[in-house]
Amino acid sequence: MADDLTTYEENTWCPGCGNFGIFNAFKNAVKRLEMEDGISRQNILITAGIGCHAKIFDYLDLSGFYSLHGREIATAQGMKLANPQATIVAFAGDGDAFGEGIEHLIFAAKRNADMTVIIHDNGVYGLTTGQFTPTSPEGFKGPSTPFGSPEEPINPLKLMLVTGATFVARGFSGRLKELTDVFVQAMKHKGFSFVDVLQPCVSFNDTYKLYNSKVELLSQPAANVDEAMRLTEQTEKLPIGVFYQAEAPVYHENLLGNWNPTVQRATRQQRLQSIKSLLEKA
Amino acid sequence: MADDLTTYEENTWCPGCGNFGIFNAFKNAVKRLEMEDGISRQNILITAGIGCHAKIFDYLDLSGFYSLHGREIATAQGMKLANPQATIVAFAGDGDAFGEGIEHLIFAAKRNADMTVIIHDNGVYGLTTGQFTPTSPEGFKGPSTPFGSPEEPINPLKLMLVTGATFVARGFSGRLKELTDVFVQAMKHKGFSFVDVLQPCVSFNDTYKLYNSKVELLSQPAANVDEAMRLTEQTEKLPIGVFYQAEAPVYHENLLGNWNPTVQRATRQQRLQSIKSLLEKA
Amino acid sequence: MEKELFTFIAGGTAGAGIRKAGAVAGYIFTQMGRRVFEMEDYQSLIKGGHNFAVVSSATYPIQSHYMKADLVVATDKRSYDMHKDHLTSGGIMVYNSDAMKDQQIPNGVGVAFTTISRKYTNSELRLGVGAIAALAAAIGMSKDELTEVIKSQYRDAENNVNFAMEIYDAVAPQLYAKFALKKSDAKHLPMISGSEAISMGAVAGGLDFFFAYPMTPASPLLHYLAGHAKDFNIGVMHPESEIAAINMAIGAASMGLKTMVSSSGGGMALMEEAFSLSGMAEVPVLAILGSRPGPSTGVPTYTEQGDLRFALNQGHGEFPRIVASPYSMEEAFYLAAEMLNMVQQFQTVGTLLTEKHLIESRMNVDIDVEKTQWAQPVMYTGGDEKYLRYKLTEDGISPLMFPPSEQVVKFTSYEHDEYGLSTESPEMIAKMHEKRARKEEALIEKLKQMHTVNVFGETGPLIFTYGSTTMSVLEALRCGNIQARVVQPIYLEPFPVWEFEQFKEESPIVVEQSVMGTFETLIKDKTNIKAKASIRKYDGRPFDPEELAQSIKEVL
Amino acid sequence: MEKELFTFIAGGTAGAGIRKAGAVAGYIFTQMGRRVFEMEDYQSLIKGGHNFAVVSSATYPIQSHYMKADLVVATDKRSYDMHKDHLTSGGIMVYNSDAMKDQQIPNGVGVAFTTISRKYTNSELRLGVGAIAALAAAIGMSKDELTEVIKSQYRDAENNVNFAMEIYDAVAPQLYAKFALKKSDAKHLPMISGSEAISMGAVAGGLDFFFAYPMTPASPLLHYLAGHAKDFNIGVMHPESEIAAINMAIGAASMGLKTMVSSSGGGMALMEEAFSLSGMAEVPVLAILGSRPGPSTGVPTYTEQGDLRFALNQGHGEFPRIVASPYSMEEAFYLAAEMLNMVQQFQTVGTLLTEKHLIESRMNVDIDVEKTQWAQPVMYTGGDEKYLRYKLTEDGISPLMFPPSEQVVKFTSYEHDEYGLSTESPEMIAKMHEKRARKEEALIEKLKQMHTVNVFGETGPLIFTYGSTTMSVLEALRCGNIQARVVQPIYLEPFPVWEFEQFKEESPIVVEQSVMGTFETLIKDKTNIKAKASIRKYDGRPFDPEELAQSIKEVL
Ligand SMILES: Cc1ncc(C[n+]2csc(CCOP(=O)(O)OP(=O)(O)O)c2C)c(N)n1
Ligand SMILES: Cc1ncc(C[n+]2csc(CCOP(=O)(O)OP(=O)(O)O)c2C)c(N)n1
Ligand code: SF4
Ligand code: SF4
Ligand SMILES: [Mg+2]
Ligand SMILES: [Mg+2]
Repeated sequence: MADDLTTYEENTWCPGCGNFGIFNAFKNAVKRLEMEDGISRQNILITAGIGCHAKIFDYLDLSGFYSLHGREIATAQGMKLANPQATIVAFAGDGDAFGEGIEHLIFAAKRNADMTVIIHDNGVYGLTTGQFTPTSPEGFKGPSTPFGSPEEPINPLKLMLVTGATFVARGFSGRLKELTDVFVQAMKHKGFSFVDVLQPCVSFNDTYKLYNSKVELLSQPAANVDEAMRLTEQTEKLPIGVFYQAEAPVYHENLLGNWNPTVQRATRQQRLQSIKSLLEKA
Repeated sequence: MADDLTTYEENTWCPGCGNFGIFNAFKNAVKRLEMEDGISRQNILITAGIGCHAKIFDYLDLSGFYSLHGREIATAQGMKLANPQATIVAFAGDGDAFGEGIEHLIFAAKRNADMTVIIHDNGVYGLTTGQFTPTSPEGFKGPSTPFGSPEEPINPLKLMLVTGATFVARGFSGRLKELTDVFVQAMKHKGFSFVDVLQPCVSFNDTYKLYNSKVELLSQPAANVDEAMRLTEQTEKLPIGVFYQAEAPVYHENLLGNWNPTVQRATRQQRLQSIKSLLEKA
Repeated sequence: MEKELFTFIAGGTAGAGIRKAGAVAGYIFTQMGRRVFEMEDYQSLIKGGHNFAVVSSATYPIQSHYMKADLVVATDKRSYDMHKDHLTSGGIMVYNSDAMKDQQIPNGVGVAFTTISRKYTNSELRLGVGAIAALAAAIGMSKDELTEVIKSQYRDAENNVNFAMEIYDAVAPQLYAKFALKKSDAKHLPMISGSEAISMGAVAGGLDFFFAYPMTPASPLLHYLAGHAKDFNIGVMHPESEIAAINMAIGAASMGLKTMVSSSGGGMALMEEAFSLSGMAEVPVLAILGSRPGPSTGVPTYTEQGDLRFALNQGHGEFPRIVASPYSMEEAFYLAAEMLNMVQQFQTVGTLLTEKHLIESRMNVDIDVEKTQWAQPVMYTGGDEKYLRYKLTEDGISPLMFPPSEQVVKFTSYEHDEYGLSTESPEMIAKMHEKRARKEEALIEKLKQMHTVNVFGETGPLIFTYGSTTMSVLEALRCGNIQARVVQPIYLEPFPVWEFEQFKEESPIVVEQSVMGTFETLIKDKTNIKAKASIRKYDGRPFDPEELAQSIKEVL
Repeated sequence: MEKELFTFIAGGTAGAGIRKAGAVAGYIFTQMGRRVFEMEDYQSLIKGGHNFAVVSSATYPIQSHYMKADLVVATDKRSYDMHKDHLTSGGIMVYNSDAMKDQQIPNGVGVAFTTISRKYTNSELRLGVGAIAALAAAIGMSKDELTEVIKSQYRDAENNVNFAMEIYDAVAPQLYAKFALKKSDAKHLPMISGSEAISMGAVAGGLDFFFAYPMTPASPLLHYLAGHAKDFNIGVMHPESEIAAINMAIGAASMGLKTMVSSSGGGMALMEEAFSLSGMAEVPVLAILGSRPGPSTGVPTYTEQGDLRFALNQGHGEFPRIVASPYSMEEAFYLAAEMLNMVQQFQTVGTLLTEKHLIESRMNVDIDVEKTQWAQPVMYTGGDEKYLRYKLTEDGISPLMFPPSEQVVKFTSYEHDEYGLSTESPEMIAKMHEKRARKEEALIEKLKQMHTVNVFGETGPLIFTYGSTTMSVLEALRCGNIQARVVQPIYLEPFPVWEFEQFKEESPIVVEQSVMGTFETLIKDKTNIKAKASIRKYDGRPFDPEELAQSIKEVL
């Protein structure tokens, strides 16, 4: 694993953790984007919440911001607005993005913020030792719900489809090639890309068997949102791949037009001039 | 308007504001629940966010908690858990419940918390002088978006349908009788009831004409979620009434069974006894 | 005799154009070479209720409105009731005779505001214009002069001019030229609000992007900057919540933008987790805290200084924080730029603490834009084998580099090594703690070189105050003819103790808008100087200079 | 000679059962009539890395672990490297010979932990049992005694017993009865963690419902209370966020439940807006703040006292706040109940500030449950024509009534009149401010009657400290044979200045786990007592008593 996209930080994921698959697929995706699409790694900026998933920030030798639990998608939007030329990826946990910080996820989708969110969806708060999350099944026993979770899980893909995400996909950490493909497409997509990665947590929610037996690659995205919604309801088989993709105006262009705040900053003299003329009128 | 459900607080809604319709319909609903269903007004507890909508808290002579901007649905859930016998109603603004505090709305729906949320959906932050909200149309001009809102609005009913609300309805503040009916049904429903009330804001978003011409009463709720979803997509006509209703286990029973924390509190001696026996084992 | 000090109050319902009338009155006085202070009192409602604007002016640099008015124009009954005791001796009350039939008003001039306005569309909205017409008559302006003012200050000029002329004619017989105001040849200074001052100052200092969620009384910053985003070439975003705003601001700052947020207490409270993030990640951000009476939702549209403790201690954990509070619109302008530079220099969070009274009041300012600071962080200029975001340096400040960049730049909320990777090593944890503590020392050294405390006056008893209450105190001293020294710390955290050495044998009077005396406690805690008397106001209203002068005299 | 003080360290990867081994070792020592202090050092990861448990015991009431061990069992190479310098003279290192082939270990006893464990399923998980077996042999327990312990303390007893016997046999030749420990006939005291102490104390005091979102090191409270919700007949909820938790807790409290929340700095920061709400609405709520090294995400699984300023000043606006910090597990138990009562009495927010070191360490406690306070707010007993939630009373405390009720009860975040309806009236705003300020005065009067400061020792130099650092100091004094007086304020806000009068001519040594010396600053600010020396540790690790004794001697 010691390649030039990997830092010197000791990797402390549990042996067998699904996060390794996400890590490897993501590195592959970065290399493919460099080779095939001329997107340099300097231009790929990452952010992460707090949790097992978020350790990927320390392992990837890419620039960015190790944010707060639940806030990585807000951080990411700030980064994007600062310099729309950058490709921004937020790594998020299911606790992180569907619990603590779900408002940022919903609003990033609603705005069609041009960024990619990768959910390490292990159905559990891994790093805080196994409590239930918004995607844990009802009845899930964790240390905060020893008698079983009293809540139904959410369907993240559906949530994203109704709130306006323009790229909605599911991956499985155990299917490296397919996951790499999805990451590449997500990062190339202009608009809000959402990838829900099924990620077994060997310590608290080992879903390898389940997913290995159920996961099935979609042949193509759904033709429209309704069809995509129906795909998300399947439980016999679990489709992976791109469920839905659409083109739509992106937020930073709606807000800023073509102006790039980093590159096209006003000089001090321009600022003083405009203030002077406003003061003259006041 | 000076009746026994109205306090002595001076009413400061703008003349013609849609909030009056909600206020009157709600008072009617309370009276009907008292007469027809034996639900006493002492048992109806209210809470509200912060905004024009929330002033209803000061005007209604009912017990409860004037909460924080965006937190009324969390407050409400705490109240319900404290004493499941109470009927809890949260009055919320669209800025309030779809913006600042959307996570609480989503989780209350997901949990099927047994309470009613009434959204005073005026498509604007009224009390802070007219900024765009999550339901304002793209292009909406307010003081924070003088060049037009750069975001698509959300569809609140859809959001509720995918997150698990078991009673989803829309009302119009200009249709008193229908609104009263919806409120009565919502408060009688066991589970999470969501009522999105179209509410013209005469000062910042006067939608009277629009709604008066488009609003149409649904003859009956949709047979299932899919059908209800389609109803929410209509724009030629704006259906009002109950879109969807279903029975499902409610949160406080999932969590607490039949135990009522207020009524069935453990005595001091029982507590000390259980601690003693735990200490003996430690 | 020509009047030096003149106060005009316009009162009416929200929606009657009263706030606008206050601004136009200010314009009129400014045109006469006078200096103006205008305070707006409005309620948390959109239409109805009772609004009023108090506009005091003089030929000297006046620093407060006065609650005793020479001329009150009460466009409704409520305004009359509210202000009938607010007349100076010789003061005149212009009242709406439609609303107060059959009442005998001493010193009153009745006008049928309602009847006359009804002749026009949007009649309600015009009452403020009527107030201006009455003012014009009272100070002896000609109808032509009034027409000019209305044309330059209002839309729908034709109807407004006609309406104004009717009012003018109605009041003139009793009111014309009752007051002769002293004029001056001083240059006409621009009249701006505190929110405009802070906004412009921040832009002058280098602000690139502003993120804010509306909350009274901080919203005017959002509205002003959003309205002028294109003039200034900055970005302005109103996101889903305060938490989003501050995290976006910090995200954007990590890319090299100079960012700012603003809110009032409740919204700022939601930002605390991210303030601590700014401290750890060493990403600069400036927050403007506009206070209103608290705790909690409190009284949204009024003023208070109850957030001091809160402002000084935001965010968990230990890291350098910078808090400063301006006393006037001019100081607010320069301080906003300076604070933007400070947070950039020390790569941490800074809070500019101010009050509704400063943010929403308006006064003339004499500003030299060239004198503003320009925010310039210490940038990495190469030399290391590998760029180290958190390089351990002598003063704790690690040079910045912003992505996208050739080298990797890692910002983080975790404790970290120099490169920015998480660490649990006891040695590294201690080193990074010390690094941030060294920044605090460097910050104090820097503040020692700066102007951190204002001292007004050279002799007389000592008064400590801060924020916009300083203006009230200064005006009180003037109108009460009191000689005193007024000490106002601009910087409150780190607290400039060194500047207080000179006062350590004295017992000051402490004036603040607080019930528990938080500022007095701060002074005592930090300097061990004990107040001999406390003057506190906590009813949501700013001090009136005459009343304050009285209170000061009582404790002298 | 029988040993008085004995320290055992078990080290290995996370997931090897090391934390459990610490607890079982504690059980063994307790059964010998000894008193135990156990500290767990673990990283922010789930498997792998390096965990260790330090278990010190003695026949006196020991108050800290010691970092120099008599017996180290290093189940992997990393543990060996970490602890090889942590042996007392005469100390023995039991190491995993599979992991350290061909190495010469002085004072070492090699065991093929890995090879032997491989014979069993879940071999990794058993290493902790192996550490216990080695301990048993070293202190001369028989195989039968060991078997009994394992049967009573572990599941899967059969395999664990077999495994333990193999290890016992392997080490016995070199290790058997190397240490003879002093025993006592003292009654066997229960051994509990700080989180258990706080949880039980709160339940004893009347806790009805607990709302919390997990965050290290506060999560153990959530886990313990959720696990025992049915035993205690309380409600426990883990909602979507800390903001939800606190607002639900306040909502439930407005219905009359005694509620509590807990978090660490970052999560607590998110609750600030609601703390201020508690202050305004006068709805009681107790918050447990478990500190870890900050700022921001910091170092999640380690300890620090960097949140003091933050804890003392939470929430915007002015209202009474109560903050207290216990020094030991026993005090934590009683204080949790007392604080629950305090917040109920004064209808405001209280914070019990503590550290990872207290929350997650374990020690024996001698608790009399009958001595706990029972939370009892002042209830409305009738007499008014209409119930007034915010009745203006002499001490500012308005009797409570909870809905559903015959009369209307209105709680609110806005400034309000006595009934609870919003007000903008200057008179009412001032009155309500004064009412809340009077509660602060009443609170101070109450604290003056209470035991708010611990003073340990009667002569010798003066040491100020607080929180669990007090235990480190007390143990340091004992092991260093130092006579000193140790002063520990239990209540930190309002600060019990009156108790410090007696020390005002002295210059204490201040000991704390902080880089900037926040506690020292607090002491100076509040009492004007200046430290003559500061001992600070801020590497995430608690003090070692021997090192601390050394540091104290150096500055005496
Ligand atoms: C504000 C805040 N609350 C709580 C925490 C504690 N915390 C750290 S990680 C985590 C859960 C992470 O779960 P998830 O996002 O699913 O990530 P995973 O560990 O499963 O990858 C929590 C609650 C925190 N760091 N910050
Ligand atoms: C934490 C916080 N942020 C901001 C505010 C300011 N604020 C008060 S009301 C309001 C908007 C209300 O809009 P909405 O919920 O739609 O209610 P409406 O006034 O339209 O009825 C805002 C932003 C606040 N009170 N608290
Ligand atoms: S706890 Fe689960 S998610 Fe975390 S590293 Fe281990 S296997 Fe992976
Ligand atoms: S501003 Fe709009 S919502 Fe508010 S009271 Fe007026 S009309 Fe109603
Ligand atoms: Mg997870
Ligand atoms: Mg609204």
